[in-house]
Amino acid sequence: ESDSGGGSGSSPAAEAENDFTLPDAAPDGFKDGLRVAMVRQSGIGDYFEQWGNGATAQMEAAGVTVENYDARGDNAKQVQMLTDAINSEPDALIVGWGLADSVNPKIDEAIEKGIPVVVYDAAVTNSDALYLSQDDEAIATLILDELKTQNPDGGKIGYVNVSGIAPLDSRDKVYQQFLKDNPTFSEAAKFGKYTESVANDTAAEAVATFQANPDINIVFAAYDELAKGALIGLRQVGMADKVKMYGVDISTADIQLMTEPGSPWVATAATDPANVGKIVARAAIAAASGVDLPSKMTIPAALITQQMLLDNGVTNMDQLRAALPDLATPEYLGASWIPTSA
Amino acid sequence: MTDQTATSAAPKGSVVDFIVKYGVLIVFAVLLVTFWFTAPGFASGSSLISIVQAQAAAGIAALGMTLTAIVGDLDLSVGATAGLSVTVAAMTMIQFNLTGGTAIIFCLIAGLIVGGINALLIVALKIPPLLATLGMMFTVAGLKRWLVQGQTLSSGMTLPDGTQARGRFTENFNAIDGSTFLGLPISVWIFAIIGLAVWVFLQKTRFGRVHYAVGGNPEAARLAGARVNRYRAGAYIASGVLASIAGIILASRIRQGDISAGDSSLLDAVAITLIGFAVLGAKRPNAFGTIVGALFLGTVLQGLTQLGLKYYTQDLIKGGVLLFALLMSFSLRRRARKPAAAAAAEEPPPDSRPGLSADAAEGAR
Amino acid sequence: MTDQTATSAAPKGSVVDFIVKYGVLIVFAVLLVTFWFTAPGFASGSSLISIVQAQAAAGIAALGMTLTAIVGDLDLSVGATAGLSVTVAAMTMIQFNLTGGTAIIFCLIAGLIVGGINALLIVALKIPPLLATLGMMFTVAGLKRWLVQGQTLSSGMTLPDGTQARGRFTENFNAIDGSTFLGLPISVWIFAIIGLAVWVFLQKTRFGRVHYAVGGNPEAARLAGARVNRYRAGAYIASGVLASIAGIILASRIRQGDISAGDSSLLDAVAITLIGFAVLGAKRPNAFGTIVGALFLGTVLQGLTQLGLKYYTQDLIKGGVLLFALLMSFSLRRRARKPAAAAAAEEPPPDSRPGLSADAAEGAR
Amino acid sequence: MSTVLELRDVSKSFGPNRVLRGVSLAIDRGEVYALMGANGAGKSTLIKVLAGVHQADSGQVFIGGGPVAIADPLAAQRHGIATVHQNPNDGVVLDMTVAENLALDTFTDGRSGLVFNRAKTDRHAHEVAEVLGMDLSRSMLRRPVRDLGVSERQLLVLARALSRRPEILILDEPTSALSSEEADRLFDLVHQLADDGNTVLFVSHKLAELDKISNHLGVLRDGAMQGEFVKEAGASFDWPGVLRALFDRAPAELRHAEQRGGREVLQVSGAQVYADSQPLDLTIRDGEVTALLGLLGSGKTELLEWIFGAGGDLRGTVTLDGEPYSPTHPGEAIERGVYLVPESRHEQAIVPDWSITELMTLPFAKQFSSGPLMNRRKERTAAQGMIERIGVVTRSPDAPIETLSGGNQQKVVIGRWLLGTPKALLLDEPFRGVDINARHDIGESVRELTDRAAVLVATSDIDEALEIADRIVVISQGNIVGDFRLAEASRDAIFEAMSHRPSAILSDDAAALPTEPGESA
Ligand SMILES: Nc1ncnc2c1ncn2[C@@H]1O[C@H](COP(=O)(O)OP(=O)(O)OP(=O)(O)O)[C@@H](O)[C@H]1O
Ligand SMILES: Nc1ncnc2c1ncn2[C@@H]1O[C@H](COP(=O)(O)OP(=O)(O)OP(=O)(O)O)[C@@H](O)[C@H]1O
Ligand SMILES: [Mg+2]
Ligand SMILES: [Mg+2]
Repeated sequence: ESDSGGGSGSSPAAEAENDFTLPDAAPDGFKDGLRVAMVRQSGIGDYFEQWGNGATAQMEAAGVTVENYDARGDNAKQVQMLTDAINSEPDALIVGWGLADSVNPKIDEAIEKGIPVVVYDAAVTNSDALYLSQDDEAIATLILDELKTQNPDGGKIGYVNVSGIAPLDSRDKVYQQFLKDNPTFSEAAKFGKYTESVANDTAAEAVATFQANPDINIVFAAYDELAKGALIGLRQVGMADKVKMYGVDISTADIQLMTEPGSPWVATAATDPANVGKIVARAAIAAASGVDLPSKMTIPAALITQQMLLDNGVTNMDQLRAALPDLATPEYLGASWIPTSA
Repeated sequence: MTDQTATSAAPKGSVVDFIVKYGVLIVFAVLLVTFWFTAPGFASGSSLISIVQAQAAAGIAALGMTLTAIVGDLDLSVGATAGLSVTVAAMTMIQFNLTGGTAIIFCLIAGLIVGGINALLIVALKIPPLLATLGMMFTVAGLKRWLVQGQTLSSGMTLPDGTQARGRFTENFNAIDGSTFLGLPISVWIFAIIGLAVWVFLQKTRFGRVHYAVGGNPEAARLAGARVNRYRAGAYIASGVLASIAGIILASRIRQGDISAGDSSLLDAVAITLIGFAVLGAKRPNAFGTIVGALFLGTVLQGLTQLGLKYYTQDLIKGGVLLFALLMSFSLRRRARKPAAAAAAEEPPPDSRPGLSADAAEGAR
Repeated sequence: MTDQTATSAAPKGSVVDFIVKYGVLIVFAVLLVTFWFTAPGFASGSSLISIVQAQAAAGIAALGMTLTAIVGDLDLSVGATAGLSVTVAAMTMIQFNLTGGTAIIFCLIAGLIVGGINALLIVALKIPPLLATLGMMFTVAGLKRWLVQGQTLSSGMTLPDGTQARGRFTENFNAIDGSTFLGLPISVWIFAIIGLAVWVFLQKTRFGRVHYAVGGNPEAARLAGARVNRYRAGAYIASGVLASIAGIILASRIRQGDISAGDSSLLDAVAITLIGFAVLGAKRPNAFGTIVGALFLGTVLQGLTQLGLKYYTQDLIKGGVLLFALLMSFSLRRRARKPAAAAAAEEPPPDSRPGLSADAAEGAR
Repeated sequence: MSTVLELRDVSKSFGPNRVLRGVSLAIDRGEVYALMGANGAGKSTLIKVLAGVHQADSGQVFIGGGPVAIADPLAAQRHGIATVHQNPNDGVVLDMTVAENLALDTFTDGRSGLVFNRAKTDRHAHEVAEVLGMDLSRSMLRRPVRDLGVSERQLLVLARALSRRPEILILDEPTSALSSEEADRLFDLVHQLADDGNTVLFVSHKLAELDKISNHLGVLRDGAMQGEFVKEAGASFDWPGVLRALFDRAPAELRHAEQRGGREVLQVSGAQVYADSQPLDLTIRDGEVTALLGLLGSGKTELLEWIFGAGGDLRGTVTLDGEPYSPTHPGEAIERGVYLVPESRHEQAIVPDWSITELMTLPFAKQFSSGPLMNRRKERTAAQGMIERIGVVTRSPDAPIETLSGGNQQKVVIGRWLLGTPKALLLDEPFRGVDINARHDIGESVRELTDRAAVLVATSDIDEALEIADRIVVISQGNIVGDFRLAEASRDAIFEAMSHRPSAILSDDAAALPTEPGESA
């Protein structure tokens, strides 16, 4: 996933109630003409596009009107858009990503106005809002464990990450702990460039770094745009064959890169962004219909290996969902009265 | 001055002249009306206010850029400077746990310093303005990230030195963009006041006239007794300070550190300033045009968002509208023929600015 | 021509003149040597090659920008155009499952069209170059994302129409940045050839001579028989095509329809072109300077990365180096006498470019 | 009479170029001091030292007997010096309106108050304009100066300088762009100023007007004073003496034997210059020099630029050597052998920073290149040859054009056409700001050309016309009002024909200086 720069502030105290389910019967609040405003800080990369499409598709399938605000990584703009969204008095408000201190005042304002709020991946403080997130600690742990099992006798890691972006920072925490716990692994170099075009600009750095550290035999990239950059670098300096790369996130584009002949990208841990979008959308629909939601839920991630993709001949997300049922979770915050989208 | 010279472009009162002069404003009006009736939620005072509020930061930066564009060239460092002042505000309040007032002062000082360095590079060290401010853009952008090691400063976070950040953005600082006065957000008031000030300065004071003279022909201005360098330096310093004010507004909107803040302000400010060229057929940087440009851009964005268009469709339309406005105000001028003497003595001001190069182009076929 | 006139800035052979002329090159050399001995992995042919390879795209775009900067102004649409051509390449090969050759042709056509529209807006419709290309920048950037609904095109993905994209980037297309010829990546060869071609055109051919005349004083060029508009239009068209070539290289490097590709090329190209002003004390856009500028930036980036500096530190240093180079070549000129008329009747070329406005500044002191 | 302005041993060099070599001169109160000198003699430099534009390397300036340091233009103004520089464009801001340009000095003047709305600007503008008796319509006040002709620009600058009622007024070739009647108006004002006890330093190349305006004349040559001349009012200076001092040799014979024209080369018929003028026919032969004589605004430039394919459409037809000829672009004209030396050198002929060689070969780049590649050696030799042939004073063909003085720049601009194969050469005001000797050099090379090409010289100066032409065609208001052979051309007849049009911005009511100093401020 991404940039976004989520709130690194203290995340909600509440424990995740992932076993929560929606009522079987449609609540009275669920009627035609529901309006949901979706305000995303969003960021650079495919993840957000798929996430948004998933959410929009789910809501339209349920006959809900979506007001789409996309700040494209501009935090100030997101705050501005939240103001507009709240002014338009929707039946529910979705806040996707964002800086904690930036969005929280607006979330409180919305809740005061009686607009139920569903927050994705921004450290919300108001317990009346539902805080959904993919569990970044879990994701990092998942992929690092795989890294460890595939490289039993350790190795020199090229670490691709940038600081200042919440989800990436929390993955970084796990990674730093991993280094402490596993002395056989050492970090040879850290690089990564966050610009308008991450992949391409990171590539230039990757080349330089790999030339400076030819002994690197493992690469860990904290999100897929960074992984793409590292991949180009590996290819250019001709180290692709002697390095194993581990990433985070998945998309059709990523699948293609992983399944390319001789691709060093051997595994990635991810949630299906479209599916996550749908879950968030269902939560919003329920909230709009007056269902009382818990204040925190987390969405499980899955591990996807190159081997598994090749074995199942997976070439795109649809096939991946078929091959890896854990990715799609229609039951998660699902209910008979909420028509699901394809 | 702009409105005075505008008429010259074409025979007085001709339709062409009318369109040249009012083209942008007309498009603007048309857009407003269209959105008013088509875009859900647009037709409300609060929506119009938030247009202005959304543009306040970029607009203020653009006003500074206007001042520099008149006597020199576009100040490319405004975005970075705004971002720097967001970081400075965050460090002051979050890291050092000081008051909002102190933060504001530090931000202004930061802007003053950046502007001062720009002035030094351009006036004293004779570096071409565009180059100097580009260099400063990189430097300041780097500085702003370096100050916080690329981290997002937010209250409660663990600082590099291991301690925890105790402070947080103060209420009165957040009020800048958060609270209203007489129904208008304070940030809007700030934009309005600065806009008015710059307009009065440029259009109504003798300093403003000299400012334009310095831009139009430094040699002539100097021979007329103007302290050319002071005006040039002043413009860049003012631009730095205005950019830092834009940053203060952004900060009070974001309410925490944000390394990417301000990055998008540069292109917005450039677009706003350049659109301003076309307002009232001025064909040069001018305060009124810049203000209109800011609202124009804001309206387009707000309207299209509320029409539910994807961001990329918006970019497409934004560009189209921009080009259309330009066509209206520049392309129609050809039919307006200059008297031969003009052709014979055709020659641009020594310091001709981007927007003016059209005249030169016209001179030669 | 640039190298000829450079000497006029100062009495021949004076130290000042020497530094003015070779300042940037000296800094460049010093940096190279420093990195060679300090930066791990820098001291190798492959490392040097990859510097050039990394800069190939931005460098080619900058060469186009140089052509336009001479006769008009910086072409702000190059980044967007490069991005567009990445998208076009991806659509051709992945969505429509056509050959790499076809993709290249379509990319070039795309660049030709964008350049053509720029030329039309600027030459025929008389829109100031900076404004016109800014408008095109927004429009093309929007268009590029709109074409693919903001998604990265990659083989196997489900297209809007529900079908699956069967095609993939072809081997020969990937070879552009992927394979080498005589030990050098093909993209490097392309950069070298284009660089050489532009240099020969500007410095050695009579067309280049006229090109500079058109930039220096359009009216004088016209009265000397130059088809001014053809040269202006040609420059912007060439710039569009070169930008699309830059895009082709990016595409073959990324091997997907990365929508964000090219976005960051604009500022790089601007920086490269402007650094070029300072090379050999040309103080105007010139091919050799642009090429040096590209390698200069690439070296700084590569060296600092290999020294393990974080990217936010790099921006800081990049900016510093840029400013230093500028100081060396522009600030020392004061002691160097300017030619008579330059000081007497201060009048830079009608179409004076940003970089040249320093002269005007100097006229008035 | 007391000395007001005195220079002692003032020197100034630009790099290796010693422009002023210990110049000393003294000007008395109420005196108009005329300064003459060949192109490049250092007149403008001397003036720029007094105006605070340049600082002298050595020497002293005394004003009212006391030594003064003139650090910058402001200092000069504080000492009561007002300067009108040679290039009017140094004095105006093209993109500001006439009103604003007239009021420019008041803008920089603290006493004029902070607020400036249009009304106030106009008021100041009128006060300044009245000095020259200009009547300015609202629309004229609103026009950007960019739309004005050189002469109008010059008048604005003059008005500003005069309205200050300076104790010391310095004019650097103020009349080179003025019509005779505009010039006369200027002379009246200069005399008024002098009579009121002020001092004037007046630079010019025109003998006639110096006789009119001054009784005390100094000659500068190669940056050194070569002698001073005094005369009685009404009398005339000892010109042979002056000219000997000017160019340490006696000036070339002014008159020349009339030549009879040969083939008809260029035939213009039915060309209408202005909406309100009659279609005109004009035939130009080779073997003779034809002068097109007319005041500013008579339409000379329009006509020439149209023939050259560079101007508007005059809806007439032209034949060249009997063949139809209708260029749509100067490029076509040049290919056909029709060349134009444009009216304003700086804006229309010179490319900043270019070397003499590059500038000379520009129109014929093709003939100096093998294939697409420029042949540097070939063009350099050609330029060198031309420099010698027309006597350009320069250190090398690679010297930047701007390092030459006005006259020598003009030689380069004309000489470059001789590199081609001219059928018809059109020159628009070729002698503007060119000293007599350079004028002769140019005249000779132009006359030599007549055996190969037809030559048409547009000028607003009757003496220039008489000096260079064999045939004089008089144009006024876009109409041809006279066609004389040199032999039968009498000044009176020509003046009669040239019935001048009222200047674009001068009204007829007489000029008046403000009675109170600084009243206009
Ligand atoms: N700023 C300058 N830098 C270098 N050389 C200069 C400068 N200004 C003037 N010169 C040189 O000084 C000499 C005198 O120039 P100046 O303009 O004073 O001559 P002038 O007497 O005014 O000639 P003209 O009658 O053509 O105006 C010329 O050779 C000119 O090239
Ligand atoms: N009858 C007229 N109608 C319209 N414009 C006129 C008329 N007479 C003069 N002008 C204007 O006067 C100005 C001078 O014109 P032009 O330069 O052709 O005159 P000229 O004879 O070349 O004078 P010079 O070359 O001495 O400046 C031009 O702006 C021209 O349009
Ligand atoms: Mg002179
Ligand atoms: Mg004329």
